[in-house]
Amino acid sequence: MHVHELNPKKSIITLSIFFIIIVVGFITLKTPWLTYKQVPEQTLRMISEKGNCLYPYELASFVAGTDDNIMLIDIRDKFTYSRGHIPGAINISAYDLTRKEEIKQLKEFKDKGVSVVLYGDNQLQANGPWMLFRQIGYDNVKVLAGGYDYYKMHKDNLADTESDDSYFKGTADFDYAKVAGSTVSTSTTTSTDTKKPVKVRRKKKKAAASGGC
Amino acid sequence: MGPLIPNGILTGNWDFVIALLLGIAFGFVLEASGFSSSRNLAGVFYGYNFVVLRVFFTAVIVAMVGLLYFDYFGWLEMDKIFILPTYLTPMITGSVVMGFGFIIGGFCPGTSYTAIAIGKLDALVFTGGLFLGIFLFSEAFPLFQDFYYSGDMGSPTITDMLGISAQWIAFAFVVIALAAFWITWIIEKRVRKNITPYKF
Amino acid sequence: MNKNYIILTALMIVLAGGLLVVPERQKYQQIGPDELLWEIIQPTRYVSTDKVAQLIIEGDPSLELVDVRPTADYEKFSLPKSINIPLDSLLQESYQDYLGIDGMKVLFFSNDDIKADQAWVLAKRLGYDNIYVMKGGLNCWIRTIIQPKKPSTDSPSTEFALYDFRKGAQMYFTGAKTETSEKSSNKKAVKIQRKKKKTAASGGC
Amino acid sequence: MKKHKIKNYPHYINPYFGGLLLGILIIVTVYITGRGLGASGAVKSAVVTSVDVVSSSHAEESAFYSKFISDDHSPMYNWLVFESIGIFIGGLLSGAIFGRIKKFRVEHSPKITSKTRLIGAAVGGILFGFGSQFGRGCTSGAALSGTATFSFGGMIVMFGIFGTGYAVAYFFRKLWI
Repeated sequence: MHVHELNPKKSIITLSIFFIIIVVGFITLKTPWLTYKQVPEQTLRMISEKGNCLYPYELASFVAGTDDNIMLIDIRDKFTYSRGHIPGAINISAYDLTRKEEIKQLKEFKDKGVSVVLYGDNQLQANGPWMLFRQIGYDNVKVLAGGYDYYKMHKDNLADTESDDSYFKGTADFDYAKVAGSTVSTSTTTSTDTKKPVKVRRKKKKAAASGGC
Repeated sequence: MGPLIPNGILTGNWDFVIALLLGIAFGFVLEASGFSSSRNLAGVFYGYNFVVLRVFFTAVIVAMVGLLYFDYFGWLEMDKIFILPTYLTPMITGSVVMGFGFIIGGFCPGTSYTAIAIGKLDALVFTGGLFLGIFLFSEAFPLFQDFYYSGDMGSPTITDMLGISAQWIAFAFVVIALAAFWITWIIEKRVRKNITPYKF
Repeated sequence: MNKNYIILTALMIVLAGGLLVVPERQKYQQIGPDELLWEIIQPTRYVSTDKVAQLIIEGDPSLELVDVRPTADYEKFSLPKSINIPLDSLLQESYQDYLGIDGMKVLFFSNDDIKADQAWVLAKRLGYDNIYVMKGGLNCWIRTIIQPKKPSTDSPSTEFALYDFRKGAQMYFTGAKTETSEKSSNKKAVKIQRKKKKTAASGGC
Repeated sequence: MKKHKIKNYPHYINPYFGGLLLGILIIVTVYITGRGLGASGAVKSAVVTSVDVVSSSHAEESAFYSKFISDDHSPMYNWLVFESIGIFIGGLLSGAIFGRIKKFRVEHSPKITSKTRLIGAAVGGILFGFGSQFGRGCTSGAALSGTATFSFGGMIVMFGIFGTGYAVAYFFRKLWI
């Protein structure tokens, strides 16, 4: 009869080493001090909700210094900020947004129920930082529609901009199909072009054949 | 971080050196555990030697648990590793044929290589048979080409198919395997009383 | 029986059981918030419409245009050879295959650049590389490529070179010889365009 | 444990120790290469190479061989081939350390002759080779590594092989006990 060594001493040692490696894994597991509070699906839902933007006409009372529920943060760099900014806004350059002090400050605002509004030159510039803050759980962070550029143009008549809609983003300014396919002869070809299921490269699943066993 | 080669951390020429080293380790473990003896291997089906079951299932549960921990710690990206594709009907057929091959031949490919290394002629014949079997399959391939590709289900994991999380699957495997170890220990003791010891 | 076997059994059960009790970690979290902010700050992800037009005309095989607008809009009009991944289904499993292909540059675009940028931030968080945003989106595309504006006579010659390129691109994409008809049919849109032009730094949107 | 070290009895390592090492080896393999271990693939490469050498045109026409033939390198220049050479060397090493390498011999149950055993081995080998192609791998590639990486197919192959083994064990008992 073939006999195996019966005392599993080495097994105990090996499994213990294995165990220790896993414990070490737990110890060295770094939990970043900033963590996402939203899963991507939540973020996706969030960005299509209303109330993510602060509209320029809502700024009027803030600029006048009568609105304590809003805090404006200018995320442009110091130099640009110094050349002109919305009165009352504080400057935190985008590079520094996730510094500990800034996050602490943000948390204070959040606890006090103050909305923090980020703005850059345009809405696009503040879009990324705004999404980041929403993802790490600061629901009080908003973005200024139109950005500083729009504000600068309308700073004297902010209240009147309520009826203006040019700062709304995400809308089509043209009827693309009409504009782009202006000549009748080509419009048919372009439209069929786009409708055709486009052949695209997909990630190739690893070929199983080569593997075998 | 890992897997190293698919993630491009290790590249190119090291592939085959690594393959050789991993193969050596694999062969060493197989031989040292007693897989180079067909009577040891077949013993699992007759209850006199459960070495196959023990080694096999210990390896499976350790690997499963370890891989999940590695994934958890972020050391290994589980979605980047190769998952064996599933072709349901050909795989069931193939595994039944392999089951017959195992009990008649007493080896499986990996173990037969190690058995050749220590001078077993039956292992050599078995490997010859393997060669012939694959050759016959390849020659007759057009006959069952359709069958070969039938039942294609992509590369599903057990989680995909059963809807149980990988952690629970690993846990279930561990519990079942450990229970099996204790039960087979009792069986083995009983069976061995009625069997004449064999030399090799 | 050796009592070591009991220890082994217990150890293995503890290990496997540990998997069940460890707090769940966010599987999605591929790059941390710090890193994500760093990526967000970089303006390198923005590609101008002129560059996009050039790449399309050259037939760059590594360019993958992704329209993140709703499917209905996509069916009406989109850039040639683009694929449609509506923003709200960006995370669906079936679309993941289109992102993160080795050697492919994925370019998001929408009506303007906000939605595309949002898609970019999400994709970036999931760890995809080689992803870009078309600056100005289709609005800018129409303004610069489909309806390029002739620079004033005192503009530097580079402006004229750009204009010539855009005229050529326009012909490539529409086959149009003249643009008078377009202008008249879209007066309102063109007006808005002017207003924005004032603030924009130069030729781009 | 001393009492088990009776002369002429082979000295094997504890099976759980072997299993542990094997499990860790699978983790290391997956960690490095992103895929598990394998064995039968090497024989397949050998078959393809042989056919290619004997009749190149035949190999290129075949729907099966042509999958594995490429112009820039031989089918033997394959990960699994090197791994299988490694398995052989590993077996040699272990055999040398534990003193199991002896002259060529046939191991068989006392109730059967060497010839019966060899026929059994050949038939088993053919069946195994045949089945491993349908199963997309053998015990090490599909059943062991496949199951360890949570592949559904791997689990099917594992249950298939062992289930069949137990189901038909009774009919082949003469071969083994």
